[in-house]
Amino acid sequence: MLQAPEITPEVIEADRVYQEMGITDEEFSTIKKILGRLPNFTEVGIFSVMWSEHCSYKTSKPLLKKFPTKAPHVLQGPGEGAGVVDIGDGQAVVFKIESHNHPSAVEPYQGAATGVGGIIRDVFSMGARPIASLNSLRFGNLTNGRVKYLFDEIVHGIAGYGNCVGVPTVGGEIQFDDSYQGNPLVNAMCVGLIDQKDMQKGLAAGIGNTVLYVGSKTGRDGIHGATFASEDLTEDSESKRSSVQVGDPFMEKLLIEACLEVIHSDALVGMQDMGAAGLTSSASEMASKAGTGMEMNLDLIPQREENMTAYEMMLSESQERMLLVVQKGREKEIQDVFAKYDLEAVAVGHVTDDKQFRLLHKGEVVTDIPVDSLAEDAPVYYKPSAVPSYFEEFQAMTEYLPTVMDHADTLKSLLQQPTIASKEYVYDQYDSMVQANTVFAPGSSAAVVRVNGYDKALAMTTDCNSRYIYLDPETGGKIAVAEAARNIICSGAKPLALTDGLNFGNPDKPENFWQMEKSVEGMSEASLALNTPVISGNVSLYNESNGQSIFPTPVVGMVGLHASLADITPSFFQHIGDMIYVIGETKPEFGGSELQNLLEKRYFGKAPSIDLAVEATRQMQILTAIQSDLVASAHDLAEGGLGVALAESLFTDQQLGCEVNVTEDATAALFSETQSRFLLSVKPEHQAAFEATIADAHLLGYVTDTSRLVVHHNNEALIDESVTQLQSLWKGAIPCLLKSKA
Amino acid sequence: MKFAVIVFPGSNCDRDMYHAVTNALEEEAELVWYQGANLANYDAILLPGGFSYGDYLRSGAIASTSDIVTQVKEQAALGKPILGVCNGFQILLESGLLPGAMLQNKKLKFMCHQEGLRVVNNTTMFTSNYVQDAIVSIPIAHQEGNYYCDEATLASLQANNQIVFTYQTNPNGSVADIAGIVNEAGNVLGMMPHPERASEAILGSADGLKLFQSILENWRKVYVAGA
Amino acid sequence: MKKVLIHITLKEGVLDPQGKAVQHSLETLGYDTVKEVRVGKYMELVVEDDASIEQQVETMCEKLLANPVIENYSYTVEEVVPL
Amino acid sequence: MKKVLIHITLKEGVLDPQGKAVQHSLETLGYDTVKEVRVGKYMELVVEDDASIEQQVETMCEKLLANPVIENYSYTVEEVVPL
Ligand SMILES: Nc1ncnc2c1ncn2[C@@H]1O[C@H](COP(=O)(O)OP(=O)(O)O)[C@@H](O)[C@H]1O
Ligand SMILES: [Mg+2]
Repeated sequence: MLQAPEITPEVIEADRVYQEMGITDEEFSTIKKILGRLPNFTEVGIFSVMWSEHCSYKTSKPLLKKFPTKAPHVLQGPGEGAGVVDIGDGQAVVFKIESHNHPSAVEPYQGAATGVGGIIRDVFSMGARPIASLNSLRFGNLTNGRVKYLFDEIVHGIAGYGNCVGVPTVGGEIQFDDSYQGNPLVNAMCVGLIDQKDMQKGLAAGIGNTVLYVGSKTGRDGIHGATFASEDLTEDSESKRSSVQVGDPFMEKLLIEACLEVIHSDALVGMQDMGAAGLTSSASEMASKAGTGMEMNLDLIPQREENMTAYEMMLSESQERMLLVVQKGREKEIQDVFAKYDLEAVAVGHVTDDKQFRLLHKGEVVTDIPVDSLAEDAPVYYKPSAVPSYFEEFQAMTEYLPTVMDHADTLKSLLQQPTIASKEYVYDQYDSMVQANTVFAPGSSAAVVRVNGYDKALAMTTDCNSRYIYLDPETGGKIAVAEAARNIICSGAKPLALTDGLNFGNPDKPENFWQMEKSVEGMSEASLALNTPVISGNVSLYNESNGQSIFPTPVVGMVGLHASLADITPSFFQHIGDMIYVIGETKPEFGGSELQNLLEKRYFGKAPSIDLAVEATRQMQILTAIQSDLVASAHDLAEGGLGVALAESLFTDQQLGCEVNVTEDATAALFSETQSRFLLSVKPEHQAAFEATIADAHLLGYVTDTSRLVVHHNNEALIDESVTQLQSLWKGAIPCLLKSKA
Repeated sequence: MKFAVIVFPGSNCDRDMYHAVTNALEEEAELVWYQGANLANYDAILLPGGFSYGDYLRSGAIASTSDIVTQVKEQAALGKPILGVCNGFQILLESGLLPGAMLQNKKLKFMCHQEGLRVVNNTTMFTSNYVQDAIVSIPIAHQEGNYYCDEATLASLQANNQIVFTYQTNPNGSVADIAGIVNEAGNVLGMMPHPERASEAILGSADGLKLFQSILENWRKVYVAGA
Repeated sequence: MKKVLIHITLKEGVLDPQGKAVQHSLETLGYDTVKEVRVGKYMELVVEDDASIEQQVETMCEKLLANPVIENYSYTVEEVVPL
Repeated sequence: MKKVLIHITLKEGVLDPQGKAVQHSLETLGYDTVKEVRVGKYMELVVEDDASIEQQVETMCEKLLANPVIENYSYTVEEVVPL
């Protein structure tokens, strides 16, 4: 590893040492111009992490500008630790999603654990109490031994960290596809609750104010994590293992409580977590945002290891650290709060007026950089984009129409596809109930967490069907946002806003960049149409292994608000005799479907189409029906179509069954993945009012007491299966795959 | 009635317990930081769940060495009701207030879900509001809830009627399906399931509320004139 | 400075779910010659020199490091070799 | 039969939150002479005799028992003394 501070500025230039840190020749000359001299080793390191894709978004910035980010209810859009949305009563919800893909590929337990820890810090550093976590995971094929190991350890890591800090893990999603074989995705989302008056910003304001360092000591872990996250995963990653960070959820728990206590003191000026690029990014960003400078004495930084260099301290990504700016002279008040939790808050520097980022170490100035240059002068790249040939091929294909001989067997197979199968094996390991506000734990369309003391609740979900996005990124991008909103609506809440986790391959490949561009456009359009602005997000590029890009995976994390607890609606059938409706027309659309995966073992053709105007109208109608108390249960139709949705609506311990009739093409009726459809159940006494509220409602049948799933086609029996048996296939699929020998 | 909810570094069900007492039971409670408290000021002591000291070394081990546990022992000796839930139960075991020890769940995984419990002893001050042998639904959330004790200890637990709750379907490998036990005097209850998470119907079950109501009623019988 | 090496093992007769699981995994990997696995803890303490060091370590183990209901402990004290 | 004793420890430089918490707790209990604590694992395996036992143990450690990304391991092989 590079850690030779004795390398002189001249040698750095002559031997192009900067290239090893990911700095290009042009970027190096820009740095020289900014400084008016050659940078030293530490300074090059600082520029390299701040200008990495992970911190500067140098290739994604032009795309992120397309996202709609404003609305009257958005109190804080992208730009801070997390976005903030008004939920009435002087309260707000704070949320963000963040990826930890590369660390998780190398050390899955710690990679996933520290991913959870990092996003929780983003939320409480805004002053919000973290009230829920979600995660969005992607893996290769579960029959592969390494994939099984990654799967088990990543889940274990999320549980290990989240359970210990006491933030309930209430939801998430997992999909399995070969493209993630060597490069799993781990996106963690955290949702926090705040009184608007307590909102914090990461500002180093007030010349002369003191900079306090709190939390774990700085070690050599994670050095160059940010640049590492911006490179392809290669065989070489194994040797970068020294960058593995280890999480300490106990320390994080103490930090949460202490920081949330400290925000009530007016001695606190600003607070930010040390995430990617550690001390460097938190310190420089706090100063840059406040229009000030900062000077720190690195001799004062709490250090876990001996003889750490300035370079190592500034690039370390040791976890569970926070940086605070407090009023000069009032440090003691703040330090006392931390002391109660056995935490030391160490004064390491002060705010200056010269807008320089200046670091002293062992009596020498080791860094002196215009602070704005780190954040603002980062290069922006407009990468070339090109339509991939596969896309043109897929668009030109005739409609893919699968042939299904036995619909009951097909339903059973679909229920056992790991992407569709029950994730109970996973979420049983998460404490989904701590804090005692969880109304709907994992297993529902959206998770629901009540706002204690008020007649309202928050719905939350993560969604992204990357198969559609692979087939057609623009349409797929729209679908990802629409699907998230559907889940929120089904739970009875109004969608508020979203956070996005953009996971893509190497953007230097024009086809990959095109995928990014198009999916962002699709997502933006849908966000506008559904009035769910983008309030925060994260970008993770270079997700490839052995030259193969992952499916484009822009994960959508969405939060909605239940206007009243009475609106909370389950996704399972509730009572015998209720009427079952499907809302929306069904077309034969199988491109990217689970049925296509099952039958063809690959994806091709066109993605299902979507009309955002229809989507928006339908969602509002359904919400109105729910708010008028006309709906007993609501489920969106997603992977596996109506067949899977019917089965899932019966998977409770209530022993209910259903009897429905489908017409026209049975395969399309049961397994097509046409968008903007919902499965609702309604008490018979509400039939008239319900049908008056919702256009496009097709009565399918009834909820029965037989504990059998019965489907007639044109009034002839097509499926007649025991719900218990279907449920056990669905529940057993993932444990069974894990037990199978590689 | 005034409850103390003890907060250790790393406790994370402290506020849940507080909420169950103040909102569901509608009695007085205080969150009591483990340092600098005087437990003589409270009528009952609740040791909440969570990960005191990160569950490092062994769950509950580090917390059990703190000074406040000495106070808990003194209050227990006076006959006050002491309830330890999950990590609180582990602390009671580690401190010797209750016999036995916790091992890792037999499947070595954390588990969180509703669990059916049988009330096998409704004669305690914690369970008198339940029907004997009633099946109640109360969630578990733990990785080290596999209760262990040697045969002699088990025999004496059974002989003294100290087993209070058992699992209907043993989820973790506990000896004799044990989910909760009391001390010989009957005023210290440790249980792995979380009654505070089952104190309101909106959370999926209100079966845990009866436990808090039992404590309150039994206290009133002794301390409130005319009750 | 001394280095104290402490071994903490489950008492005989106490079921060891972790050891069982490890043995099972080894079996799955083809190592069926492994007949039993017991998993314990191993700690290294760096302690200032003191005449009563052994006795101190013993009380640390009794009070905190081991749980006498289920665990045994043993320890050795070594010189710290300066680098 | 052989008995294999395996020690698994965190690599130097890798954070050991557990060791830190234990040290802090010992300090609180008055043992302030304990300067550092590192917590690792200790396993005892009973293995059928085999000429290649050492090599087998090595691959077991690499593949399953230790996590080579953050842990080191060492082992010794002993005769099982029949009771
Ligand atoms: N894909 C995205 N869409 C919208 N906002 C984004 C996106 N990626 C990053 N952002 C926003 O840019 C800001 C900086 O992001 P990031 O560097 O990931 O935050 P942090 O430094 O807290 O880890 C955040 O406010 C984040 O919400
Ligand atoms: Mg961050």
